[in-house]
Amino acid sequence: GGDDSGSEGGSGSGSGGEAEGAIGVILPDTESSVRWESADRPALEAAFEEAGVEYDIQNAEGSADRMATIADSMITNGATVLAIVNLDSESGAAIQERAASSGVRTIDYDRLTLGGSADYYVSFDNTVVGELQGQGLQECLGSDTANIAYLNGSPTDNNATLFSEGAHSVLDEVSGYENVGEQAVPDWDPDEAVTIFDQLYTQAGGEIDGVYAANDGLAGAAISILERDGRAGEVPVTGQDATVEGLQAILAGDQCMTVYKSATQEAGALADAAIALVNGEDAETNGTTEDVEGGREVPSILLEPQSITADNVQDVIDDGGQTAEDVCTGEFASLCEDAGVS
Amino acid sequence: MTTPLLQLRSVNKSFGNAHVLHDVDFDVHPGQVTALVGDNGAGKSTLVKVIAGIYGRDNGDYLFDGRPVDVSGPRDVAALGVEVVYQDLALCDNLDIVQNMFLGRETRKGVVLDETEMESRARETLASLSVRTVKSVRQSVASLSGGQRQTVAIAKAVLWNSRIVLLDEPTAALGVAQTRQVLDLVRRLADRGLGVVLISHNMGDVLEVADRVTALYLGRVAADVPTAQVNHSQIVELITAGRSGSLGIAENPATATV
Amino acid sequence: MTTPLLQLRSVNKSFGNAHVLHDVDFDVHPGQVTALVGDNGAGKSTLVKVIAGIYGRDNGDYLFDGRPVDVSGPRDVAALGVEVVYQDLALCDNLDIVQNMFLGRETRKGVVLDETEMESRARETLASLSVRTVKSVRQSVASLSGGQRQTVAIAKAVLWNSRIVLLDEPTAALGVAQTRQVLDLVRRLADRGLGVVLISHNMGDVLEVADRVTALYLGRVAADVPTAQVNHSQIVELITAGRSGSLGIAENPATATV
Amino acid sequence: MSTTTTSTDGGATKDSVAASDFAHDSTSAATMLDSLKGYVARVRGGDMGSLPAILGLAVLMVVFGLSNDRFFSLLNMANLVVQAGPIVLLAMGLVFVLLIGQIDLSAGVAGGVAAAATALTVANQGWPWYAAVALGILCGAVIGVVIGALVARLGIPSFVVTLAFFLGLQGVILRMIGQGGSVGVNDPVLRGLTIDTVPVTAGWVAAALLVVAFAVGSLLQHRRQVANRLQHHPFSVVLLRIATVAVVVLGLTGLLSLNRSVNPNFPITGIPWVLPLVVVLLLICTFVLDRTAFGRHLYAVGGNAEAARRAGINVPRMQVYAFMICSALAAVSGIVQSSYTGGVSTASGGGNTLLYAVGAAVIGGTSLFGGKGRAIHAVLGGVVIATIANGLGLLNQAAYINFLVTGIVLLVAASVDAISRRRRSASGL
Amino acid sequence: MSTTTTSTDGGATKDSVAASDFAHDSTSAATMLDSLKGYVARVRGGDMGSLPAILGLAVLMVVFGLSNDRFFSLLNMANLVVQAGPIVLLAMGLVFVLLIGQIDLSAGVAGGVAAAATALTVANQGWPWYAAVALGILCGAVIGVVIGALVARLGIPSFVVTLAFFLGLQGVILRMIGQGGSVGVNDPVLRGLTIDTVPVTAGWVAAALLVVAFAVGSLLQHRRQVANRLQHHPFSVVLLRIATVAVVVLGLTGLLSLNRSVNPNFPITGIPWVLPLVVVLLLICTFVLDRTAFGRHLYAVGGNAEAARRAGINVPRMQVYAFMICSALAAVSGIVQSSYTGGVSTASGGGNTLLYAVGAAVIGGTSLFGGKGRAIHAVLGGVVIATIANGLGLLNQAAYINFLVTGIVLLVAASVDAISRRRRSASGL
Ligand SMILES: Nc1ncnc2c1ncn2[C@@H]1O[C@H](COP(=O)(O)OP(=O)(O)OP(=O)(O)O)[C@@H](O)[C@H]1O
Ligand SMILES: Nc1ncnc2c1ncn2[C@@H]1O[C@H](COP(=O)(O)OP(=O)(O)OP(=O)(O)O)[C@@H](O)[C@H]1O
Ligand SMILES: [Mg+2]
Ligand SMILES: [Mg+2]
Repeated sequence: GGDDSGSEGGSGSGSGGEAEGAIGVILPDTESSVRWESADRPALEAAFEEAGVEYDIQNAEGSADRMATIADSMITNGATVLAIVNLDSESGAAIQERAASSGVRTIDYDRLTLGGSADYYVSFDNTVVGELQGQGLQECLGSDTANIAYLNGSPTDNNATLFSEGAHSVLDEVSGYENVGEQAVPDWDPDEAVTIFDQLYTQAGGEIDGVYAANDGLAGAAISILERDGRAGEVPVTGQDATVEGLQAILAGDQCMTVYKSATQEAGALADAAIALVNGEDAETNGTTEDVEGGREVPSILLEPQSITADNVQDVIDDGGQTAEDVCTGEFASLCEDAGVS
Repeated sequence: MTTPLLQLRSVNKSFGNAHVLHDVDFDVHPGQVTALVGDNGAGKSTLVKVIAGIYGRDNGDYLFDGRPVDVSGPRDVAALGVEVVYQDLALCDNLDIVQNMFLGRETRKGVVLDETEMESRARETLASLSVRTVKSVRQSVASLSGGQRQTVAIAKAVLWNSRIVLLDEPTAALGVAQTRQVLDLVRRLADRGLGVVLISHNMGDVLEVADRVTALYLGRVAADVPTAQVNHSQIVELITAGRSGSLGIAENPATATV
Repeated sequence: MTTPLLQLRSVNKSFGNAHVLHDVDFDVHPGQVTALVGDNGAGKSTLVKVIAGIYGRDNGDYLFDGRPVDVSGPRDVAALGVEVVYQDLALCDNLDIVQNMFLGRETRKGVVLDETEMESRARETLASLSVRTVKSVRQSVASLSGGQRQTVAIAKAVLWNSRIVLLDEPTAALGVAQTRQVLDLVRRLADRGLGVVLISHNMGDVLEVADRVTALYLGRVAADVPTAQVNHSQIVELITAGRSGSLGIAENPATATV
Repeated sequence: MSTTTTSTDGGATKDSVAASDFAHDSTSAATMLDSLKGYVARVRGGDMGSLPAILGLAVLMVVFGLSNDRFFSLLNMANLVVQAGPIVLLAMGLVFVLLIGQIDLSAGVAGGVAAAATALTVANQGWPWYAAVALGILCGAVIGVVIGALVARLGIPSFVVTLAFFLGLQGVILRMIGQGGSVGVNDPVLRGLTIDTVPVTAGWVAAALLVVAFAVGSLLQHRRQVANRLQHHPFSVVLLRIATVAVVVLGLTGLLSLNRSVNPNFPITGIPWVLPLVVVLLLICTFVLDRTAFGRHLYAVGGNAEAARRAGINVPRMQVYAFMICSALAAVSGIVQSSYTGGVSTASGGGNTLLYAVGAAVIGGTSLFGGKGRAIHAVLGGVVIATIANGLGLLNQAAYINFLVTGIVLLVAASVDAISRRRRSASGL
Repeated sequence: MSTTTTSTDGGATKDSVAASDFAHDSTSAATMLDSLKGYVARVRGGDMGSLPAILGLAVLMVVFGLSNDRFFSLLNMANLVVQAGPIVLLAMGLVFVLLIGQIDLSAGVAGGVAAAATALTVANQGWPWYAAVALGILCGAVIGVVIGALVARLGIPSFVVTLAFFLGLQGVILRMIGQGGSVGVNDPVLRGLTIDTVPVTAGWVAAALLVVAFAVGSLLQHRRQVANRLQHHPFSVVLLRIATVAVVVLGLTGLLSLNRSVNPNFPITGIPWVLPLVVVLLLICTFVLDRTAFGRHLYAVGGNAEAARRAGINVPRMQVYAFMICSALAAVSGIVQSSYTGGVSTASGGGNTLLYAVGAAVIGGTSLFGGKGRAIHAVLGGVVIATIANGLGLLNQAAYINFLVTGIVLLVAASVDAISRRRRSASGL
């Protein structure tokens, strides 16, 4: 009942954007990984600027509530395509449901919303990330017997669970590997990780031969403890995100590997899909992903994460993930030279 | 003479190292005003708080109507019909005069507070105590003058049908007219058969309204005599030295050596 | 007669709707005890707090040694040499007696507090005020009796070389002996040339020690007379009715209609 | 020097002196102007009440309205109503605890636990929504009782007790829904709380009833006060109040009755269900705090616990009740939140949820030191906080700018009263 | 009824009455036994001081020691010392703010900002460590001054001001570290703070000096007190104190001088540098609070701000100083934390850091309502909190169990004093 569409005209005309509408992107937080603000945002902005579409990129700062608020705002603002990196599937699905009821099309970015209604899924495969980490650790360890400690990501982050599962799927297959301790680090906080690892190390009596750390921040914390006991470089540590610090630790030999997920690639893929949708076209996909909860196959654009060791640090720099200047500061300049990074 | 309404027997009370009350015996008789006198720090307020259930006693008996009772807090004592005006008043600064006066015993209609009733009764009681400068009974007590606060505390205690009223220096901050009203009130209460305990440093007031005087000296009862049998200077001597002629603590412990 | 040490001229003070002081003129003379009397809620404490810089005044002049001064807080007033004993005492319950007495003006050796000096001086001053039941000068003031707290507040104010001392009902909670000491002290201070203001509801005390009496009635000055020219009942009349014979407010505003 | 007598000017000041005689205790400011003057004087005296929050809110709205023209769109205003719901409810609960001078750091996660219990019993046990909600609220209440008992009986500072619960309950949620997991809220009634609306006619009826009830109540009260010569406001002020309430209630209803959808095929009209829920709880809380002995005793405990004890109030019991009410309202808040986000995750109620809610109560005018606070404070402060998030969400800025701006805006909203307070402190009060 | 006179038994009670005459003010408990009795009486009267924290710590240590045999290993005890460092320092700063009845929610992130400033200037600008540290501490102090000024001059509640800063400063850290996501701390001196140790001989010398200084100071003070007939402890108590300090200091030095490394090729001996840092700051803070007028005024402001104002203390200035000291110590804490973590991330100082630190101060015995607190409280409470994380870390349990156990252990540690308090409240005090 009541008044219908009559009142709508006023608020629709204000922003003077393109007739097709706009693209809204909601990034998840600033803690699980620094990439969202430091890599994805600029890459997306560049892609959208180039395509000349109106866009709006926001960060939910780790709060599902905030993400819903932002989604409402974007829909209010006239977004016609909404891409989200969900904080959990349920809240993601709720946002997509609300978007659908306003005629807004949605894309899952980086994380699949189980039970959701996204038109596309653009991502690196998180389980593959874990597998790469597992394989990397196995290579660095070399031997067939080793005590391994696990520093997982936040207990409240489903991706952390996926990473860990991927790594276990590789490392658990090696019969000589023993899991001597596994802890989740609340909020991916390196400050908490350092104490947690210190205690894992103490508990194991120092008999740890390899460390699975879910990202470079946690790896740095583990290396700090190893360094105290004169074992930095001797005990391989994994990582993820190819941060400056992570790359430097790899060059210095303290860290065994990291996983690089090119934000440029992923953001580019998202931009392509979103621009296609805004323009009322279909996006190009390279497969589907099963949504077990929603019982459907989601058209997907899947990208390959890359394992980075001292040998291919240059790849990250070539891709624009980091700059040589940032990585090769101060004492790392000579290491860069040795490794041929420029 | 009738049995005392309230009797304390050999009550002791210490705060940590400080032994404040020593084997105190204290009686409150119905229809009488008992003056409790003593030097600063003698333990008068502590005794009142022990009676009121604010402080637990270390040992000793507490008899009401001749029967031992078990009091473990102010609510038990209030239930016995004992009302107290504390020296430190104990008002809630964030509440107004009416709210303070009826605190803990609000008049209700069903579950709803009966503000009409409370406000009228508060206004009556205050008027009877010569309060003339209070702007409104809905004023917060934080904004009252020292004497006005004291009047509110007194008004709060006399609102109820009680059997004993303890007044700890009730007129200390009061003006001349208000003091007069309170002394008259004290007498009226006793004449109505209540047991009244009045603490005061003003010997004139004590001699005027009290039937008995109990003197505390360094936490001990120095004397418990009918007012008729003592004069001004004897009481002062009891207060400051613990003894006066045949009255008081036999040997003055304060001057005894260890 | 010498110029007054302190003069207030036409001072007004309101709290929100409540107009507490009306065009008050008030003088403090060196070497004299000025008694400030008035009913409960007349505005005596408010006047003291205005003088002390605790409350700002709405208008009116504040002259010290005949010169207008600009006071914006208690520190300015203390710097002029004015010490105050407040009715509400204003002690820090978490500090001990010595710490309270020297608060804001601690004795130091270099940057370090000179506890030795402070403790000895505190002990001397307290002993001179007949404090006999305090167990230790290192006791926290929270554990003191009403009278003991008041003595600490008084002791705090007389420790310093000041020119004016304002005492707001300093003896309200004191025992007989302690009251005597304070009254003597008040006289001694005036004899040393200080200006002393004494607020009290006890007319006996006022007549005994005061040189002048200033009576406040509902926030107005009803009279400012030498003690010699008034008797007990006249003062009481001034306090309760604002006028007495030829003295007082010409027409009693409280009974006038609008 | 001789006797001096001071006579004052007769006319102008006489009535105030006459009024100050207690026997003629002034029971009413005679006119609306007097009443206004009294209010201004009170404000200048530092008794600001809810004024800073209202002014802060107005400033915020103007700023956001100027920086984004969608801010005042119907859809966004409706969003704001829904978004403010959970924080308002949580803050309302906290008011009870703050009122008695305590703090409850665990209220947010207690709400998370309650929401998880509700969502899980609906999803897995197939309970009907009302039973599940009852269970959730019960969970909250029990948590509150335990906290209250620990604070009241053992005397552990509430900061420590509730910090322990803040951590422990996060463990409970993790256990309930598994690491990194989440539970969906799919029950139509529960979801509908935030995404469905009250039928437009029903909304109008309810709004009209509310206004009429308020008007009748106010007028009756005023008549009784006048009849018994009690303290009362002038009649004009009573009328003004009624008018204000009518304008706000009917205006909001009117706005929310227009179609606000951006999708022409899917009209949205009517009041979101969460609004009547908040209004009803606000009325109940206000009634309890203002009109019952229980509420009076809460204020007394917060103002002077020792005085309350001496007045025969069972202080420990009041503490237990306060924590119980707080956690129960937090449970409602958690359930509303889960309705809005469509699910409960392991992070629900954690993070800064609680700090924001306490901040809301304090901005509204509630004191952290006890004895001062009202349910409406939670509403005002909660709307301020929700407006910041809502408005910033429209501005499209980098995360660090959002953090910065949130902080600054919070400060500005809270310091609107700075000028009058500064005057007060300059005058040495 | 006739006159009754009450005479008391002469002997037993006489001396206490004599002592209660003020002229003979008792200046000393005569014997150690008296002193002990006095202490017991004080404790039973509810004045627990640091006792609950110490008992709680003992209980915790026993429980963890029993459940894991590595807990009491040399390496782990040394870990504990380092791990407790940052929280102890942060809590020590908070004590200053809590002491004046305020709270600083932003101290943790202020520490993060300071650590970021330090790390960035070392890494990018190539500043020497001392200049960078000075900059970091300056950052902290400036933040504190701004907060203090807002609280003191504008009168905004510190909860709201510091909540705003808590959010705003997170934006600042994000902006500062932005691109890299984290900054490594590679400077050998800064890193060495937590991973290097004082040479063993130097450690022994310092420990011995400390003990001697304490002994001489105590004895001199005692002599002065006796000479001036001031309040003092019995000589035996003074000796006992000196002995306790000597045992703790020398014992700890001795333990930390043994090789504790689990890596046979890399012996670790000596006191971690962070321990002397904490000890020095503890001594300075204790000195400031106990022995200077400034410290005395802080207590006064917290005990009764109005009384402090009337005594001529510049209350707003004290507030600014308190916040400044708090943030400066938070900066030191942040730098120590970054040394241990090996870097600063955008999450530094956020999350629950602050709640833990306030909890530490409160468990140690500091009051949230002002006027009561000591620097040593921060040390005791901080060690309690660090022990929980340390002990749990050895047990290697699932995340939800860690949360639960942390909450429960915190509660238990804080409620060790429950029994004596319960007695107190039963007796109606
Ligand atoms: N909580 C406490 N802790 C330690 N000592 C206390 C405590 N309360 C009171 N005292 C001491 O007990 C003694 C008696 O105090 P009380 O208040 O009963 O005195 P009083 O007779 O009422 O004195 P006044 O006339 O000054 O009011 C005093 O010496 C006081 O210092
Ligand atoms: N902060 C305030 N707000 C409102 N009214 C106040 C405030 N302070 C005092 N008053 C009012 O001002 C009047 C004078 O108070 P004041 O304390 O000066 O009285 P007084 O003369 O000292 O009385 P007493 O003898 O009882 O101490 C009283 O009516 C009181 O209610
Ligand atoms: Mg007393
Ligand atoms: Mg007064």
